[in-house]
Amino acid sequence: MTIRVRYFASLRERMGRADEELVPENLASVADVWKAVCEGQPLPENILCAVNMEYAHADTAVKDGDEVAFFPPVTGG
Amino acid sequence: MTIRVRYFASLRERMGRADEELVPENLASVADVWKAVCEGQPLPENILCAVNMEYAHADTAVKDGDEVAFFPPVTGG
Amino acid sequence: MRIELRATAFDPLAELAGYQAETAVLAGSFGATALFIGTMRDSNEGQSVRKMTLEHYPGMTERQLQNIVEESRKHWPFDDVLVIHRVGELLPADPIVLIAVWSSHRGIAFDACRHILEALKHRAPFWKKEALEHGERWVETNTSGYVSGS
Amino acid sequence: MRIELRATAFDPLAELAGYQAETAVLAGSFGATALFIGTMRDSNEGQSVRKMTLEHYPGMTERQLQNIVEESRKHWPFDDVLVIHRVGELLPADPIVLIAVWSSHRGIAFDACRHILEALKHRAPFWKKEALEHGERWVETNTSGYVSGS
Repeated sequence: MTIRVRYFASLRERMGRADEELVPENLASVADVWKAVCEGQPLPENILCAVNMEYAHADTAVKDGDEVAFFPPVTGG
Repeated sequence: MTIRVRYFASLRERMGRADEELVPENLASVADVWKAVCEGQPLPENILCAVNMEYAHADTAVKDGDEVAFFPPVTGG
Repeated sequence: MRIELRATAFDPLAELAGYQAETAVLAGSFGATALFIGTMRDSNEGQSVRKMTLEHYPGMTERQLQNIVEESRKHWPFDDVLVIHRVGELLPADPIVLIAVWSSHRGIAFDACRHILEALKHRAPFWKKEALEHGERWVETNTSGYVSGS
Repeated sequence: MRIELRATAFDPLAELAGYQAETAVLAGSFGATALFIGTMRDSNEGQSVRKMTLEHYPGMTERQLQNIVEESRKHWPFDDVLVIHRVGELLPADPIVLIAVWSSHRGIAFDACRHILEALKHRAPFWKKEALEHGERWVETNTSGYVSGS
């Protein structure tokens, strides 16, 4: 099993990819996932995150099989 | 010249007429007009009045040629 | 801008489409349209209503609607407005009033639309008489448009 | 109740007419319909905009819209609701969003419609990218929907 990580909008462009899969070793929280994909950086305040399509926080727990998403503030409507 | 007095809705039905004309003798205000058509009664609080199609009060002045209207609270929309 | 009284049934969506087609020059500029459509209910205060007659004060009604719209536009500088209100005989589900406000700012569109509706309910000279199963009655007063505690 | 994403242009008034025809059983009962239509503007922040792309998060967007509508209905117990939101490529004047709320109480219809719009703007995963005369840019944040001092 893996954790699927997804990026949207300007963040997707900055990351240069729309998604990737991580082996969930040492990944207890959303912040850990971000560090794993961003070379140890802390999660920026202006990046929103979701776990399994519900809004989450940096310290929301993640587990094997979860989908974790990162994206900029939303601008619909 | 005269003052034209108009009634609407339930008040029109109670008065038994839609309008009438008054000779403007001793009619200085809306309250005077009401007294003239209602046998000396004071203007009830729940009756609205207008002079020349703008909302008015019991003590709004009236003059020769004016149109004075009395009606119950409005219920449009 | 258009403010109109109608003596016969109207279709609010067709009116809107027609008005927007006439004013198509605005189409890319406004961004936000807030709308209210009031329709006749088939019951009121626990009794079923067969028919309704909307009386008005020709001349004063138009003037008060104009005053309300101009006053709203001073507070909320919207781009355009359409108000249509029925008079005469209505059947259940017939549209009574349409208020449409166009603006580049959604808050302005919403606030102006709501203010025009509330002001109309309190100040525009219209009176509703309901025909019930047995007999008729005048509607005595409009209810509040605001939800307590919200 | 219907919540829908659309990948191609839609006509909000035709959608409303169609939805109301399907749910005609409600016609005499609701009394108040509050509507909001958001359309693409041909300029933003002083620059003219040729085209817009609306990205979304398939699955999460639908779920968040559902959450917003259910939460609103708890606060404002409306009768029915229709929400349609575009995704994909849009041209100036194209409708972006339609929100319609039906209720027997006009305050409930207005408040729920506005709350759904504000919640959607702040929480539904949509992102706008604008194509300008030269180059493209992501819209960074939604403006406030409330008018200061009103």
